Amino acid sequence: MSENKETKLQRVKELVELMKANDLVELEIADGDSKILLKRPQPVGPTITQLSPVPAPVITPAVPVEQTVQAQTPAEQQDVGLAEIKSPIVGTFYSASSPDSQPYVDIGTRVSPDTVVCIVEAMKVMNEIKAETSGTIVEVLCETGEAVEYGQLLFKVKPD
Amino acid sequence: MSENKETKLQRVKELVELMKANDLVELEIADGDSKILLKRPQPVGPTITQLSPVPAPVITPAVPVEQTVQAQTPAEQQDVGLAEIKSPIVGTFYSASSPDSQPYVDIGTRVSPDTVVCIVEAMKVMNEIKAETSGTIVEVLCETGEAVEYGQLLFKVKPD
Amino acid sequence: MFSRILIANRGEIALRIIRACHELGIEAVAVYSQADADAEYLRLADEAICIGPARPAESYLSIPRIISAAEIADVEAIHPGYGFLAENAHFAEVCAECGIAFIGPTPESMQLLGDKIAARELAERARVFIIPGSEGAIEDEAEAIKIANKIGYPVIIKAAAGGGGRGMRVVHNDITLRAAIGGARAEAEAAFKNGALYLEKFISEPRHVEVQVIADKAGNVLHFYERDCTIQRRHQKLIEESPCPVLEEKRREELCKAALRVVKEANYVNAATVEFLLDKENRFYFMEVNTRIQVEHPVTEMVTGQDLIKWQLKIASGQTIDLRQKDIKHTGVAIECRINAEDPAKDFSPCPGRITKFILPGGIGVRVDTHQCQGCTVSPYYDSMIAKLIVHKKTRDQAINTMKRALAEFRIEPIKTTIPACMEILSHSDYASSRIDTGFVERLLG
Amino acid sequence: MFSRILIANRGEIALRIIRACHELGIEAVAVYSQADADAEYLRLADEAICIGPARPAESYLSIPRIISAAEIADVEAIHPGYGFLAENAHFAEVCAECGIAFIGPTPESMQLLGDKIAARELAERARVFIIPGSEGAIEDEAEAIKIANKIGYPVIIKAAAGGGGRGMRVVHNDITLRAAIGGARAEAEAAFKNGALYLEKFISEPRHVEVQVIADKAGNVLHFYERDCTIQRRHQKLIEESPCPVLEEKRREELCKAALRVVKEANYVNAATVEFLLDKENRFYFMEVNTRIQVEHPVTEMVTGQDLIKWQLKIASGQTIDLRQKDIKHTGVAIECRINAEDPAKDFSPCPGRITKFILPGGIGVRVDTHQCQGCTVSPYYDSMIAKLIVHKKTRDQAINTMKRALAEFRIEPIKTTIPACMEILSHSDYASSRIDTGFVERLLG
Repeated sequence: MSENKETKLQRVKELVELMKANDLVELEIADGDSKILLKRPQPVGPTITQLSPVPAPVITPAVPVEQTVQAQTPAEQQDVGLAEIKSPIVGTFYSASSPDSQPYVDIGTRVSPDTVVCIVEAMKVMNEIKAETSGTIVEVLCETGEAVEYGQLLFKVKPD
Repeated sequence: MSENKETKLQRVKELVELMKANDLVELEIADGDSKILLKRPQPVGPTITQLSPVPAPVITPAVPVEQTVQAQTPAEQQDVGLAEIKSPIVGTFYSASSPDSQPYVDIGTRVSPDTVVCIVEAMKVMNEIKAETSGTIVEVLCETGEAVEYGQLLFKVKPD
Repeated sequence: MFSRILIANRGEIALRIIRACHELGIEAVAVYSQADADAEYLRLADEAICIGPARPAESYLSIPRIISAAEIADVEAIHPGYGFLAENAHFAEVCAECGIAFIGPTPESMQLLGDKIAARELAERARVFIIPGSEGAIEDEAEAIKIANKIGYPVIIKAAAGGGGRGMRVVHNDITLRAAIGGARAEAEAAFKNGALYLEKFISEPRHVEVQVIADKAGNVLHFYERDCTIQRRHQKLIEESPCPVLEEKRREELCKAALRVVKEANYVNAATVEFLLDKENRFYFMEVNTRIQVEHPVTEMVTGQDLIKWQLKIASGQTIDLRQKDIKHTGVAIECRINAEDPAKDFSPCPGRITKFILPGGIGVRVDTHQCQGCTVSPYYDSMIAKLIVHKKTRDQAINTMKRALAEFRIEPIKTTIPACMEILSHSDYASSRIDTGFVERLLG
Repeated sequence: MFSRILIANRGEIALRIIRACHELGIEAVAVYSQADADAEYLRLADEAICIGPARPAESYLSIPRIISAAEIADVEAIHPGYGFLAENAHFAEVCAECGIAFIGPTPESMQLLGDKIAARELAERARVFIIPGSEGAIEDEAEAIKIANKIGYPVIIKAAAGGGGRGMRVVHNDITLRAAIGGARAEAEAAFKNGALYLEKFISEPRHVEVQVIADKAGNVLHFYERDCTIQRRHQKLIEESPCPVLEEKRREELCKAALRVVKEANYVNAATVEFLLDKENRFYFMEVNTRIQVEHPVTEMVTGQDLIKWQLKIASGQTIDLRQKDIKHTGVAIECRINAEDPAKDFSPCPGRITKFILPGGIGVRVDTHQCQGCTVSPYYDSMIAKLIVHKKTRDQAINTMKRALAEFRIEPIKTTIPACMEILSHSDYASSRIDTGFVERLLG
C-alpha cells in the first residue's frame, strides 16, 4: 500500500513538473476508478468553474508542491473530512509511555483536544503530543521508535 | 500496470507538446473509462486593440523568441491570404540589377513564378531570386544593400 | 574521519558542505524548514529532515530541533555553516553535552573571541596592532571624552557585543561624542542585550583585509593568505578578492603572521578569519576574529587550491594538518561577486520570487557556488544570496575581465539581482586601479 | 588582434569560442541553422545570422552560405571549431581567396596531414616511430601479402583518406587478408571517394595518447603535454585525461618531443593534436595529426592553465607565442567526461528531446562546458553532446572521486545520457588502476 502511494506520489510529481514546465493550468487523468486532477492558478481568467466535487487536498509535507494536488483513489476518498494530527517537532515517536504500557490511543479510541495521543522524544525530553481535535482515531501512521520530522502525519481522526 | 502508467505519462507529454506546438488551450481525450484533459492558459486576450497605427514589426534575428508573438496591427490584418517571398540564401539584397537600373519589381508589379524579383549577392555571385508564386507585390521589406539572412522575408504578394 | 554528519544550515553553504562530505566519503544529513522543502539541493543529501516552519527561530535557529534531528539521524557531528547558529557558543556547548562533535571551535574560543573587548586584549597580548582606543568598556561620558582627547578625534563608538554597524557612531568632537553615547548604548542594548561600548580612533578611508587561518588540536596553525573585502555596502561584503591588491609582499607576510599569533594566543581550533583594517599607509589594525567558515572562503580556495570545508571536517574529526606553511602556495588572483536577489533601484531591498530562467556562466577559471536552479524560488524568509560567482586567473586584470564576461553571461530572470551593481563596480577605473576604501560602494551606488 | 570574427560552428564549441573572443575584446558573430534558432548561447554572440535549414549540408557545411554570412557580417576571420568544415582544406582556401583569415592551419598543411600515407612519411622524416607497414598505398593483393608476411600478422588495413573506423579491417593470415582487401577498398571509396589503402602491424590492446601542440607563424612550436583518450567506444572518445597515467616521465618527454618534430616537419601553424598509439610496453607509434582544436582540449587547459582557443586566435592574427616551453607547467590531473544524449540501453543511439530539468554540478575544480540549459532542446540534426564535464584535482584518485561526485550531481531530465556509462567506467577497478586499452569500454558496455 505504501509503495503504491509512493508510486502515485512519484507520478503526481512528474505530472506537476510537466505542468509547470509547460505552463498548463489544468490536467486531468481518469482511468476507471482512479482519477488525477491537477490545477494551477489561471494567470488571468476571472473564474474557474469546477463541476465535480473536490476532496480535501493530500498534503505531503516532505515534498510540498506549489499547486494543489488532488489525487483521488477509492481508499483516499474516505479521507474526506478527516482531521490530522501532525508532529509539531522533530524526534522519535512513542505510542506509549513505556514499553510495557498500553498505547495512549489506538484505532477506535475517542480523543478530545487534550487527550495525549503519543510521545515524541526530542533531546531526551518526552514531549506529550495532544490531539488538539475531537473525534475517533481511524489510522495510526507511525510506529514506536520511528523518527518523525516536523509536520509529519501521525494520526487520522474522524471528527464527531 | 506500471508500464501502462509510464506509457500514459509519455502520452501526456506528447499531447502537451502537441498543444504547445499548435497553441491549443484545451485538450480532452475520453476513451471509455480512460480520460485525459489538459488546459493551458488563455492567451491574454483574443484581440489587442492598438489605437495608433504601428509600423511593420522590427525583426531581430539575433534574438529569436520561442513563443508565437501575436501582435496584430491594422497593416498586418491585411496580411491574411498574402504569399511571402523569402530569401533562400544569406547575402546582400539588391532590388535592381545595377544602381542605374529600375528595380526588378515594386509595389503593384504583377509577378509569376519565374519573375525575377531581386538579387541576393553571396560570395560575389549575383543570385537572381524568383517569385515562385503568382500575384501582385504589395510590400517590399528590404532595401538595396541590406544584409539578409536565410529565410528572411523579402516581399509580400497578393495572390491572383 | 566521521562517517555521517548533519548540516545545520541551508542554501549554498549546505550544498557546499554536502559536496565536501561526499568527496570524503561522509554521509551528509540536511535539515530544512518547510519553506525550503522543494529545494533541489536537498536531493543531494543522504537524508533530509524537516525541522520546522519557515521562521528561522522555529527551524534553523532552533537548537532543540536541530539536536533532535541529529539524534534521530544518528550523526557523529554537526557542521553549522555560516550565519544561524555558527557563532552561537551555547549551541556548541549543547552539541558537546549530547556527544555530538561541533565542526568549529570550542564554545570557550567562541565566547572569548565573540567579545570584542576581550578579543582586543588578546590581540595586544599577541603583539598585534589594535586601533588606539579605550582599554575596555567605557564607564561614562567623562571617561570617553578623556580617552577621545588622548587618542585624538575622529573616534568611533562601538558596541562590545556588536557587529553589522549597530551601536556604531563616528564623532568628531566632545559635543558630538557626548550626544552619541546614549543612542549607541540604547541601540547596542536593543540589538545585543548588552549595552557595553568601547571607543577607538576612527581610521578614515580604510580597506578591509582578512586572513584565513586553520588550526588543529595538536597546535598546528597555518594561514591561507589574505582576502580583501573592501567592496562592501552598509557592512555587507559584495565583492572579495585575493591577494589584497595594494599590499606589498613584506607587509603581507607581517599581516599573515599577526593573524597566526592571534589564533595561537586564543588556543583556537578549526577555521577562523582574522579581520583587519588597513589604513592609507597600509598599516593594519586588528578588528576581530570570525570563528566560522566565511561566505567568501572560495576566494581562498581558488588561489591556494585547498578545500577549506574539508579541512574543517578533518580537524573536527581529530586529524592533524599534514601540510607545512610553505606547502600552501598562493597562485594568481581570485575575485568573488555575491549575486543576491536584491533590487538596486529599491535600495537593494530583497527581491524574492520564482526563477524562470537561470543560465550559469562558465569557462576556464569560473566557479559558481549556488543551490538555486531554474524553476526554484528565492525564499523571502532567508538571506537573498542566489549564487557566489568566483573567477581565478593569473593576473588581476584578467580576473576582472573574466568576471565581467561571466557576469554578462549570467542570466537570472525575472528577479532583480546585484549583477548590474557588480558590473558597475568592476568596470570602474578606481576599482581597476584599487584606489578604493570601504566607503567606495556607497559613494558609487548610494 | 582581430576585432570581429565569425564562428562557423554551433553548440558548446561556438559558445567556447564566444567566451574566448569576449575575453580578448573581439566581437563574435554566430551563424545558425533554423534548428538552432532558439538556442540560448546565440544571445551571447554579438550578432547571429541564420544561414539555412537544419540539414548541415545547407547550413553548417555550406561554404557559400558561411562565406556570405562572413561577408555581410564584415568579419576579419572565421573560426571553424571542430567537425563540420574544420578540416576542410577547400574551405580554408576559399577563406583565403575572400581575404578572410582562417583560424587554423594553411590549406596545404591540412591537405598534407589529412592524407594518412603522406603523414606517415612525414613522421618518418621527423624520426618518429610509425607502426611498421606499407610505405605507401598498397598496389594489389600480392604486395599486401608480401608486406604482411614481412611485418608479421596480425595486420590492420586502413583507408588512406579515412577515419572513424571506415575502411578498417584487422586480419590474421593470408586468406583473411585476401578476403578483406576488396571490402575495405569499396568502403573507403564510398566514404571518402578515395579507395587507397595501406597496411600496418596491428597493435594489440593499445592506449590512445595524443599531444597538444601550438605553433606560430614565426616558427615557434610548443607542446602542452599529452592527453590519454583510451576510453572510447567505437572510435568515439568518451573520457579523456591528462597526464597519461601509465607513462613514465622520460617516455612522456620523448613523446612530447616527437610530436613537436612532426609539427615542425610539416611547417605547421596554429593548434594541432598529434595522435599516437601506445603499446603494452609503452612504445608509442605515430598515428595522425588532427589539424584543429579537439573536443577534449579543456583537459589540457585545466592542467596547464592555458587558454587554447585564445592561442588559436592570437596566432591566426599574426601574434607570436610569448611563452617558452618551460613556462608551460603541468599541474595535477584533469579528466573530462562527454555527456551525450544517448541511450545506453539502445546501443548508445542518440536521444534527442527537450530538457525539462538541467542542474549542473559544481564545486572546486569542476568545469562544465555546455550550451544547453533547462527548457532547451537537444536537436536530432547534430551530434548528441550536451556537455563536457571536466574536473581538475591534485591527484588522479581525487579527480576520479570528484568526477563521480559531479556525475552524481548532474541532473538532466528526461532524456537519457552517457552519465551512467561514465559512472560505471569511473567506478571500475581497471579504470582506477589504469589497466585498460582502447577495447575496454566495448568489453564493459558492449
